[in-house]
Amino acid sequence: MTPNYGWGLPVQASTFAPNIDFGIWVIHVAMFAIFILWSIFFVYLLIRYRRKPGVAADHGEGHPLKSLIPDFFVLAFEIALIAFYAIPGWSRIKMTTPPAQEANVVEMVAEQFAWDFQYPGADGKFGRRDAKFMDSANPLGLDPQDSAGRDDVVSINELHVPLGKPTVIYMTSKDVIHSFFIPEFRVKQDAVPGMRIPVWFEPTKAGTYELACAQLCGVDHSMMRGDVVVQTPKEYEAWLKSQTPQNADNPAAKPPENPANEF
Amino acid sequence: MNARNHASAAHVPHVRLYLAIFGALIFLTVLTVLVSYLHLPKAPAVLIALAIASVKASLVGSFFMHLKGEKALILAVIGVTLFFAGGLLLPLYDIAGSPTRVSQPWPSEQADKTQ
Amino acid sequence: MNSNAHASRHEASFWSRYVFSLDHKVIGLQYLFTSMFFLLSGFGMIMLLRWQLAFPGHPVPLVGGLISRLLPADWAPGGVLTPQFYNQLGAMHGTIMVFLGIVPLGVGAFGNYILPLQIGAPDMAFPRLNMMSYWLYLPGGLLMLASFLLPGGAAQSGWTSYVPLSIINPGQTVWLLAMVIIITSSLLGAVNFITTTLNMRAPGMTLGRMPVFVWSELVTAVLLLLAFPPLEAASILQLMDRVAGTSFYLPTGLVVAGQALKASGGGQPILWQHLFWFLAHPEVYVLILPAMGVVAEIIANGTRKPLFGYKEIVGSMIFIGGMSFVVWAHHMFLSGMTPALGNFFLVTTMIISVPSVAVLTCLIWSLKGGSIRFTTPMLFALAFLPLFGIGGLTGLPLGLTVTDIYLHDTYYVIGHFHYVVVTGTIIALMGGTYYWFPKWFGKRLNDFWGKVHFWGTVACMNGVFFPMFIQGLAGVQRRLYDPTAQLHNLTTQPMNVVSSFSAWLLFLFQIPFLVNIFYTIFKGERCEENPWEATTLEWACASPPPHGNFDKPPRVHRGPYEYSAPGARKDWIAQNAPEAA
Amino acid sequence: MSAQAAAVHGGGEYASTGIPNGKLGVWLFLASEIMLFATLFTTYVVLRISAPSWPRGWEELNVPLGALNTLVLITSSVTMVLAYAKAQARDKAGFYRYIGLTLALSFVFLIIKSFEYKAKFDRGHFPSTNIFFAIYFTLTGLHALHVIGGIVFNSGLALWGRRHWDHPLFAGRVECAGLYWHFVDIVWIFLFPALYLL
Repeated sequence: MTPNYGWGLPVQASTFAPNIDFGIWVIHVAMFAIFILWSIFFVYLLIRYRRKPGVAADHGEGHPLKSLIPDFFVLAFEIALIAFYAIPGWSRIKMTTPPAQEANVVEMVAEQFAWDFQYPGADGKFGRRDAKFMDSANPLGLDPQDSAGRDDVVSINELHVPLGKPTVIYMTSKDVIHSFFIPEFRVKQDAVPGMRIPVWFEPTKAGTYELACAQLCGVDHSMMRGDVVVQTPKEYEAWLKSQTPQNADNPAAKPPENPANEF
Repeated sequence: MNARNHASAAHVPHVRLYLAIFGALIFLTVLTVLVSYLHLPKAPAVLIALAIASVKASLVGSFFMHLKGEKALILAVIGVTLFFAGGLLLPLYDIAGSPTRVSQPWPSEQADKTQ
Repeated sequence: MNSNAHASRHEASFWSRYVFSLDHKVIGLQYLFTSMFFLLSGFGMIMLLRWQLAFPGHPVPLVGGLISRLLPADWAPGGVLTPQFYNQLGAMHGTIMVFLGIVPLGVGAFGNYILPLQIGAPDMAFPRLNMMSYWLYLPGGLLMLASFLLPGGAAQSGWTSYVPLSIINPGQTVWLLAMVIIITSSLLGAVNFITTTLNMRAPGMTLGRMPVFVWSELVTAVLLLLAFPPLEAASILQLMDRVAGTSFYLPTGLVVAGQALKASGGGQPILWQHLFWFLAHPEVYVLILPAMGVVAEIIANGTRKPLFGYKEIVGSMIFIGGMSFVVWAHHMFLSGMTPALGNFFLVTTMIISVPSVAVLTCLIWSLKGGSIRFTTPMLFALAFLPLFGIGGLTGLPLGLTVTDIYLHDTYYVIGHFHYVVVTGTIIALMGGTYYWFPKWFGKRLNDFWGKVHFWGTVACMNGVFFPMFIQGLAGVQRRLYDPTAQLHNLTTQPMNVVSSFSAWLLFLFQIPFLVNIFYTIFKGERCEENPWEATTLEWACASPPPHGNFDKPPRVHRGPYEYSAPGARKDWIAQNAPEAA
Repeated sequence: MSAQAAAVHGGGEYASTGIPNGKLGVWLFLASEIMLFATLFTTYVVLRISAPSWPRGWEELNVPLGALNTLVLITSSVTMVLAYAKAQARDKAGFYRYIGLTLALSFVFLIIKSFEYKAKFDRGHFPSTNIFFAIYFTLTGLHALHVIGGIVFNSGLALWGRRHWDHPLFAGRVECAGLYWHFVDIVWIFLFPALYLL
């Protein structure tokens, strides 16, 4: 059992994890408070107004609006939550994506029961992908002729991410809807076929975290997991270099005889 | 309403009204088809076609379905339904024009296809 | 009187009296027993599924051998559930419980039987339509159950059947056909309910004097009427995708299991989610509104006191009905929908949470100044208040966009909606069964076994669903065949064992309830016609009422809950009791 | 049933809205039909806007045939309302003339529709060809099903009317049949320009 997961929320390992946890914590405190207060009042009413011989119930002409005051407090709490927490948080996390220059951009294709990642490699450009090149050796369908793609690194079920800068992943899916979910980063976003949806996070702690699928995607939905390895920039560069396919080290020098790239 | 002679007296103007509406509907149908032969660009074509169709629909509704002078409850039922049918258009905003999401499966294709 | 002549013609044959009956009471009972059967079958499925969750990969004890022989070889070899059978159980559990269990119970059984009586009507406005809606519901339900026998098995992409998974997976075509039939049945029922409530109220029964249960059924019928057709259209489109090769929901360039899917492409998967949730959110209010109506009736009777804030409760129900059409996309915050729409649906979701809280507040305030009798139905109604409170409160973090990022599609969601539906609607409808049993069969259910059933059910329900919140906070996703396959689920795996044992215990606690029902029907001794001394009209006629209900339409003189009127001889005055001299 | 008959006539002793049950029931059913077709139109609009390219209506479909069909349906709407007028005026011969015309025109509509479908099938255009034809066949197919439903309801009513001409509810039922038929006509009034002319 890795130390990341206790009984409550998992360890916080991304920049907006504390922000989300704060919201969950505040709401749960409010929920317990509301529930406890109402329960005490509820039990008091049951005991105080239980059936006593000879005591009739009163016809009760109370004016209801006065007694809805607790509801207005709950409403005020909700409005405050929306205005000061939800809308700013949502716009920061989901509605804005860090610009590509200062972020580590990765392409991801989810498929039935695996996550395929494509890193731009040294030239910083992604190789073209097309459905007709897809086969078991080339799950992403990288186009062998495209020079930009020759140095691209491909990793299956393993996402390497450098520390210190946000990572933006453009997600799509080959077949059905999957959901990109990393509990420790508090990140979740559906990868929908036919759409290219960005999701971003900025890790704060090096280590290995779990990537899971949160949307029913078929028979092996629960087996579809991966590892997110957060490394220092140096280690990340070293890993990238070790993964770069051999024929790409001098792309201009000689055109490859057999286009199939092995990795 | 059911006595025979009384009915025929009240009956004739109805028929004339219905035939007048019939003429208007034919005219509007011919009109909308002619407009389509102009091969207008999409935006004006949609507006005109929608306007003509709405006029035809309101003619059929108010005279043939006797909605003119109908009880308030029936009009309320229709109003509430159209309001909620309008709610169905919300997905339109989502799917048709959303900035953060590009509906191209592959990055490279995105370049050549103007979205 | 003409209704007697009508009644005698009716006694003619067994078929027209019991099977193809036009009497809303017989149809109500048909709905009652059929929906009870479906609820038990859906519950039985979850008994199997919970074993796989608690002890993944181990063969199911007791029934394991039976299953592996009964079912096709590849579903449960040696009693161990396979993923596709697990997905079938999960998808069918959701579908059966929502569309075949609770809606027919709350609307079909209780609504059909009690509503005409409570407004003093002789029968439904369209008896033949009423019969037709039952006889569409039964085949639709049996078709849904029969889909297990298909070669590919039943539907296995969740009760929400998200595309493109539901178009690739087997078993969905029959699910869609059964859904279209069930939806048509509910539509006919809704037309019947609204027309009866508006056009056939007893003289003097103005809208302001209708019991809260009638209001809840009216709002539910409007929701059924207007929200179901979009799902019918969406199901027809999905049926075309599966059968006719169209691709409304299939985008271009799908590659499934290595081969490019031959579909013309151009579809939108998110479109299905919008259309499905456009129905499914009003649907969940269809699940809870009748329960609120039943609880309001029982509390008014049990506290011997008019309801607190009748106008507020009814107003809140109407407001919930109206708002429920514009909140659906809080299920889709993370589904690839434009994040900007997330803010809109966040605000509408928070607005709709207010009337639900208002109804609960008014029901709790109704206890103040009452003389509370802790009868069995009253126990269920009282338990509904805090438990539905938990269900409502846990909706807050899910409705809020930011916290939903983490909690979406986890066990927290499953805990939330089960607290609303199971410890909310089912507990309320169980209380309604105890409350109206004397009206249906003229005999009261055994009180001791009622209390045993109550305490056992409430305890076990909490045992099953509270651990789900703990799992949800740890990030355990829903619909996992084998939770232990992922590291972040291991810490809270014992919670699955707790839930599973509570679920099996809950199943055992339903046995006294069922025995109590069938024993009392056949062997129970008759009780007086108005055992709870209730004021509403359904108690103003015989139990069980004859065909045509009232000899002549009862004349209503006062509001539905005239209890403990100052200066009155008895502590209750029936709605149709003549004006005091 | 007689107790309901009293209720049907808007009240009797019952506190009701004054609208006969049948009419209120049909309008509620039409409300659900409005939601059904509104969903189909929304699907059409959403798919068309988000599609990279979409053929203009006249490039693929036969506009004159569609226009003819529209005129046929409008005429059947007129004959239906005249049939209702005749039913109210207790003129049995007149009623059967117009209800017969309405049924005939409905068949003409279906025949023209089948020609259109056959022409498309011959040219190899099926619902699975592309998203445009998927929408075309689904929307017009569902509308045709509703036309068939109307034919069944109207002919059943006509047969029932032969023996129950004096039944108090007969005129009300003709009105309800008329309301449904006019609704089917209104759906086509929107469907024709949406598919053929845009």
